[in-house]
Amino acid sequence: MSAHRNIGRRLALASCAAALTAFAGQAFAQPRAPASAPASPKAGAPIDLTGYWVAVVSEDWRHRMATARKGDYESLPLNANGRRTAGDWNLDADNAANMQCKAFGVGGLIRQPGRLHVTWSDDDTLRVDFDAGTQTRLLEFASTAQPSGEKTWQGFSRAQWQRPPQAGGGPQRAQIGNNTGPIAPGGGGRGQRGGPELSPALAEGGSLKVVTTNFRAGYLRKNGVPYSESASITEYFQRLPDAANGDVYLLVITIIEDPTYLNEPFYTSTMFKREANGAKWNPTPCRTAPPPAGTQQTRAPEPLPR
Amino acid sequence: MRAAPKSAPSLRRATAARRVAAAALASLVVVSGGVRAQSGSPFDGTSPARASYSASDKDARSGMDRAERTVDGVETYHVQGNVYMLIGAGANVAVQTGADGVLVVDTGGAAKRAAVLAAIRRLSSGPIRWIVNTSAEADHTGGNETISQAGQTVNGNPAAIIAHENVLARMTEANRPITELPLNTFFEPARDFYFNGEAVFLYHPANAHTDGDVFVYFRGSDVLVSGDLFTTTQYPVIRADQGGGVDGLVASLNQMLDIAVPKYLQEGGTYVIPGHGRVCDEAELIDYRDMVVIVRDRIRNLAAQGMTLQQVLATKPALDYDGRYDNPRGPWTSAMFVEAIYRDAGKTTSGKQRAAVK
Amino acid sequence: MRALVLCGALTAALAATSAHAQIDITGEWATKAHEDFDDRVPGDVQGDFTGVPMNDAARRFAESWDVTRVNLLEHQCQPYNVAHIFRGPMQFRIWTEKDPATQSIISYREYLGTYQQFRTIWMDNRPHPPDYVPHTNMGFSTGEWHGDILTVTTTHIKKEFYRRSGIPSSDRTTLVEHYIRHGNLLSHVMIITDPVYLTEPYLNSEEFVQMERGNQNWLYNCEYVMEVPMDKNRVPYYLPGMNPFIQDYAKKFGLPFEAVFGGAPTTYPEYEPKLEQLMKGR
Amino acid sequence: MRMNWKIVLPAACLMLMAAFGVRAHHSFTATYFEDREITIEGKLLQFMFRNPHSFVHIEAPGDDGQMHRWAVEWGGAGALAGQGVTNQTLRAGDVVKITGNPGREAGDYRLRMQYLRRDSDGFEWGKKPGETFQ
Repeated sequence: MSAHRNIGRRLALASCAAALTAFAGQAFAQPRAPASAPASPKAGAPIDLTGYWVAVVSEDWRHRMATARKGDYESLPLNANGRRTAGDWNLDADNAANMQCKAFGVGGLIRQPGRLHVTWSDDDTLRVDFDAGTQTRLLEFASTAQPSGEKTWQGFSRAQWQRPPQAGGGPQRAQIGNNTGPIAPGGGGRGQRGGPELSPALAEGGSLKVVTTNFRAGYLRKNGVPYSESASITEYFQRLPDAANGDVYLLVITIIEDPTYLNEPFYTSTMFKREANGAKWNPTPCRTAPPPAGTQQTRAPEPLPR
Repeated sequence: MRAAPKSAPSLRRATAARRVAAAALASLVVVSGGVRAQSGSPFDGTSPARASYSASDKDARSGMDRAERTVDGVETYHVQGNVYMLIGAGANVAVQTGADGVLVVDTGGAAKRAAVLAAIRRLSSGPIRWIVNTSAEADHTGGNETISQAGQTVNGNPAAIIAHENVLARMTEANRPITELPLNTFFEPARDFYFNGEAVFLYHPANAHTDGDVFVYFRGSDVLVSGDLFTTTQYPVIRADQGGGVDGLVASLNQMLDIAVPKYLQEGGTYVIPGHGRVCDEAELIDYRDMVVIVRDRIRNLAAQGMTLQQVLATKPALDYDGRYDNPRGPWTSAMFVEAIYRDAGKTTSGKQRAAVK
Repeated sequence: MRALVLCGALTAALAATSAHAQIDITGEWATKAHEDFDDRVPGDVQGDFTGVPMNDAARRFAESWDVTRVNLLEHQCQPYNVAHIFRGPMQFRIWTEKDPATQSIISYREYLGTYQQFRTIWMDNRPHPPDYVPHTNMGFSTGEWHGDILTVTTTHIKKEFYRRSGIPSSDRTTLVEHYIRHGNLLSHVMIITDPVYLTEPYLNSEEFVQMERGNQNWLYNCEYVMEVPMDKNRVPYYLPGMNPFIQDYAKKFGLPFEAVFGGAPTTYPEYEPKLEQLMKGR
Repeated sequence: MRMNWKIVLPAACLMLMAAFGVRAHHSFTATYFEDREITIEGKLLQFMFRNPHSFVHIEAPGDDGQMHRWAVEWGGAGALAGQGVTNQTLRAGDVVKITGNPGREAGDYRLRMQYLRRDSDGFEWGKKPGETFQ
């Protein structure tokens, strides 16, 4: 046993050393990589997502700001089962069954009008609070974090930073624009393979990829359009380059694949604008306003494939 | 006159569209073949004029960069074919150059006359033969004397100044010196002549901005010079005291629309040098026409209900265009435009509304 | 064992920092209209103004808008401008123009199948033209990379519409685009400022998927014809307050017209409870 | 990210049809009364097979009993071509019966094509699946 333990320790230390060496190599071999290697996802975050963000509902307004009528499936690539299930939506029944948060689960929450409050709960966990429905999502960077046995509205989210190649040793030549400085003479003037020096802007930023599992079935939209527990939900959080007027925007790209109810991947991208503080932070319980009376006839699916 | 019949423009458009569609394939092959991007390709959404705006800012036609094309604040810009626009001299100045010499449409304000002449000279050392005045406005005719005296007709006189006869009458009333006066006048609806290898048409729309307006069409270069019948900087100036009227103005815009033909999908083709502002094509001309018609009809409708001018102004009848064309500090404001149309409407409405105008 | 766990965590942390994203946006892309489909593809009844930060001038224009104006000879082939065209169903191709001496990118080029439009996005730091040059449907564009995001600024855009329901755009519009690629998905963000018709930036984002088989039927010839017999110079419009169709969208979907026509305030979460109050009893 | 190309590719192709068949500068729904239909019968004067939309002009009586030139708006050339319609499908002089949605603009003699039949050879459009683009 002790021999085994020794072997285990030796293996662990060796692999650790290897990992550290690889990490050091990556961090220092490239002149444009960050000067100091990120010690943790928090310290090495390529973009700052923390702060208060408000949703700007300029798209899908009638489905997001209002509650659309039952049967209004505009834009959704629903299959027959999805349409049938959405057609059975009954808001009163949901409320009676204490299922008010079904429209505030991970598959639909990002589309709710509301604000995000993003903070680091520890070095490996980015916390996203939503005032709409008073929901919290924990985005876990550490592979040691594992989902609990119980499925929740927000599920378990695995996070990973994605960095531009320049930040991690990508091409050092000028093929990607943003050229500054004089043309290198003879194609090798800077010890490169020709081309002007690259702009530091190429090493800016990055994005946060989040894959969520272990969630309860919920609604893509307030009016009972379903997603199932077996759906695959992938998100990319992008902080956009600051606007000329000082506005800072966050784009959240959401890809939901759910063969149970959808016949193709469902794509949305949701815009948020940064706010200076939480003055307008307004937590509200899970609640869906009643739709207008009647049922909406959605036009035939048209070009979207059946 | 040789103006095309009403149906011609749509026929020309159809032909142009077919030409464009046929050429599109070839264009695609070339452009997608990795050939270095050049603006001015038939379908790249840019005009030949825009093609001249390169990184070095060199004008493809004159070879001059922006600094070389600027004299005392007056900038030269190659529009198309033989025609250039001079910007910064008050009203826009159009210059046509070629083997026969130089033709100038409007001469800008007096303050910039020397700069205008210098800018023309940078474009051509040929004799300045003709000057056309699109109206009697001082910012269109202030350089008449300087440019005319610097030029020479074939018989040795200073360059001839052409205008509608009402322009001569107004400039005479204003005691402008004879060396500034357009002594080559005409009274008919249109006149044409051939200069620098292309037909040049002078059209006189009746009672528009004034009663002496002329717009010029260079048929070979395919450039219209509208004078103050069309600008991109303000509402049209309607001078009732000089015989102007909104219906005549609309008619003049429709006449220009009949002549203008887009190259492809309302882009390029015939270019228009406005009295003030940037170079345009038919798309902007029709938006401007639509605006004048819509605002005119709103005001007439309100006047017909017996509203006073103040009541009409209170409804902001041009609200949807004020953000674009109103210049609250003048010289021509939205309120002046509305009043001009209102009083124009008064001419044709009942005595009751005429009383309300007073 | 603790050492193994520690090592696993450290390795995971490194992995988390080492992923590289795509930056090559060239190729052929097709719209996925999973947002605002009815407005973006077939078009719905008149009067969808939702989500647009329109000002009073834009409202007046929309009140006067008669959709049959597009039948006029000079309007019927007017393309969408660059601040609008990405909203429609579209395939478009992106490719690069490179300097043979340095292999650096001089420009990105786009061919947009809808209305057969070409764009050049200059990457060589050239200035935008002076005001007096002609404006075009695609405008004048310059771009720069910020990491994996291509940011494009476009000026000199011809006036057109933000919506076919009659929300006008002006020739003073500035469009800032962000191109973001993840795998076979291209997200395209548009931030539109227009001092003439908008009270604040109008935000749009669209998704495109990479086409495996491209270059299908990408030509668009539009011929000017007298589509509907009418006076050639007639300008269809409605006098203020006389547009019989402006509330059709609000009526069809049971929405209060003042909310549909409300502009920027209706795009923020604070408006949700107000809207619920307005909708009570409808 | 996993992508189901079996679905995405047809989607792209169908979107392409939409681009040329549906997206015009105006919305059909906003231009015509989609909840109303009328039928006219008369001699075909002109068939404009084109973009953004094709048009068929028919000489047929109106409500007033007088003959009028009716403009019937059809699909764009790209969309119709995908349904087997060519610029030779209809010819001037053909007698056709057309059912369509009337325009919202009072005084316009215009329809949006829903169904067309030519008795001389029984040609029909608008009933079979795939022959409508919306």
